[in-house]
Amino acid sequence: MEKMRSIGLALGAVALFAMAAPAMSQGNDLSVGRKMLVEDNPGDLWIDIGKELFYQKRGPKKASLEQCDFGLGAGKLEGAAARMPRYFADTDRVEDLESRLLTCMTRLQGFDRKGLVKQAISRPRSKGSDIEALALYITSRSNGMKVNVTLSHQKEYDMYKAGEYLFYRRSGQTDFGCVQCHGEPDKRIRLQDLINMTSKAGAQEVASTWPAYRGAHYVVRTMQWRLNDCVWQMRLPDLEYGTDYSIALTTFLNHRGNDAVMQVPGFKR
Amino acid sequence: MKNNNWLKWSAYAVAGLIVAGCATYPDQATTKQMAEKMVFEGFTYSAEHKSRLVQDRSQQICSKIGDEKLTQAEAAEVVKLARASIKFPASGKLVGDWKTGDKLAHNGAGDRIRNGKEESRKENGALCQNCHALAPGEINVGNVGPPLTGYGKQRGNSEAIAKYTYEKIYNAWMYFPCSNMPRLGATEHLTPEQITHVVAFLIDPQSPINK
Amino acid sequence: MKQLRRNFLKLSGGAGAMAVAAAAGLLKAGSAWAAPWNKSAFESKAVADVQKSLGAATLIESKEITITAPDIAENGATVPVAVTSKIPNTQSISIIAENNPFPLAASFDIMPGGDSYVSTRIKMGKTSDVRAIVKADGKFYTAAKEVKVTVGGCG
Amino acid sequence: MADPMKIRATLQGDTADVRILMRHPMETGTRKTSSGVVPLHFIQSVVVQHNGKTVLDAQWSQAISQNPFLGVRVKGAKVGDKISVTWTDNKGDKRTDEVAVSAGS
Repeated sequence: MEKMRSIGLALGAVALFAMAAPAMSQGNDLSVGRKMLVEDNPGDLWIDIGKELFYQKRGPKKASLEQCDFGLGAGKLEGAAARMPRYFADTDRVEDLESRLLTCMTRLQGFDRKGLVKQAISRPRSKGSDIEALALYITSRSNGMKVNVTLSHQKEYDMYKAGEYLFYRRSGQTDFGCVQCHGEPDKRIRLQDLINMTSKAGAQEVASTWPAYRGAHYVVRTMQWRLNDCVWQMRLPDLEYGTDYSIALTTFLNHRGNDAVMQVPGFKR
Repeated sequence: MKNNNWLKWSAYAVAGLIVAGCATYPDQATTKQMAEKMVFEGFTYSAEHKSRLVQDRSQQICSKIGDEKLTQAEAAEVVKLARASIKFPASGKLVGDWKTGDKLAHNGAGDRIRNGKEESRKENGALCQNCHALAPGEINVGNVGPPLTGYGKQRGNSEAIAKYTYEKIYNAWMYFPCSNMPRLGATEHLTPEQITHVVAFLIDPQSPINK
Repeated sequence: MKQLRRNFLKLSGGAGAMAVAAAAGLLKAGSAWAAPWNKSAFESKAVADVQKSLGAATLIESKEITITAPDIAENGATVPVAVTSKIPNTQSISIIAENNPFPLAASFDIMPGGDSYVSTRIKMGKTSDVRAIVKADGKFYTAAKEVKVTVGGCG
Repeated sequence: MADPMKIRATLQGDTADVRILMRHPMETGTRKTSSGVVPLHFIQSVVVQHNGKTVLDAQWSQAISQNPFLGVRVKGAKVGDKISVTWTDNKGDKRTDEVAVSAGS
């Protein structure tokens, strides 16, 4: 059987070398446009919007988010996002930035969780959601700092391992796990580059560039959105916002992306 | 009283272990149990769509973590299951219309679910363009899979090639166990008739892919 | 007129006063500082008509114009385009996406003190030449660069 | 209410490199949603001034991307000079923001 596999692989390899230079590599490649876009990122416009939302007294309890602990103490934002997901004793669970926001917006501000979740991912071309702007503002307060997702609590270890398992777990119509698209260098779906998340550099790119401005949607997108859209393309059912499935994958990727320098918003085509 | 103290002590001991940094990675079985729970609690789905989360035997085998290799026995099982899955079209004809196949190859839609509803399409696309180079000079093509440019030119359009190509699309794992290629026929993403059109697109000398 | 406008600004404390002035109806929206919007040029569907509306009877191909844009745009909704003109006395730079329903995307009048460089982002429906028309010393110069547009995503 | 712009103006030699981001829907008038076609709504004019003197007078169509970007350069600038930007859209909405030129790196 091993033999059969290698014959198949050899056949594939022949075809691959026949076309070794894809159309892309000639002339000015995609990096020219990308550089122009990322230098002046409209996503920056949402940082101040998020900041205003953060300090405003909002919700049924008319409270700001200043009492929210993102892991470094209430209201301490400097470098907090770079260390998430992490374990929180008050909820006894590992939370990523977005699920932590849900926790604080419900507990401190009295918002209804269902309502928040429903609006968390905004429509393309809209003004964006509160959570998107808040997540960007809070993450921007880690800009220039290194990603440092530590595993010290047992639940953080558990999340990391579950995330790894899920990264490789194949199911559904397309037989896809994450690794089918994100396991090799220099791959593309159509023209879109796929990050090789099994490499250190790839995981670092993931860990340090979300939230990001999505050019095609004209809004700021978050990691929860990214995962949501991936599983949609994988033909899986609706991924619920802020659930352990997504937190596990984010823990896995961000921990492996440690030491990347945070720079948000990213710019995604 | 004594008992109580002992309980307290052991509780401290456990807490101490964690604080002292003795938390560790869970073993494989525990990881699997936790992660599988996350899958079924992480999605909203109907009874019909639950099947997309449940792994079949081949998918289980093919979900190797990290660099773990497929064993020979596992590869053999995947191939056997794949061979058994293949259904041929009622007509018996394996080569359809390349023009229809061309359209299908460039169609990346179908079967996606949002808010519990499947996107409404007349038919599913064959998704080829997402991952494979197609006609010469086409730019907007992926490279996750090998290029298919000149597929028929290189291999000809004999009956054997038609059958191999049909089977390869229907269930790629019959030839490449656990490859990245979706088992498009076996998962019922494409119908047998649709696959015959894609076969034609790949091997017909008139097809742009062979120009 | 120009002098008058500047004096007015000085007197009323600069740009911040503008909103006040507008609210008071002192300035007609858009007309106080900006040249009138070139309706006929922007509503032209053919490149030749755009050219006519810009007042360019003939165009001179020029290597002194640099268009910076990607060969392939990943997303036609946001295509970065920058134009630099090294032609002396450049007065205006217009950016045209030839295959768009309304080809003229933008027109920049450059005043003394402004540099003959502009950078922006345009929407492109399909693969097209992006053309720059530069007016300098009353003459019109042009250059073009093809930008391939692919449909993003997997839809 | 129009949202504030984000303007960066940094000195490079004697030229200020000015980069402006604006938040605006830039509707083409052809986009359909469940509640019908979204009407044409776009920035028509952008004026850039250097210490109160107009250096760039731009006219735009609806083909400029949503949340527009504009990059320009102003000659003869010094640190602390005022750069102001005003946009006006086809509905008469307008917005002015101003920054001081900062030293380049």
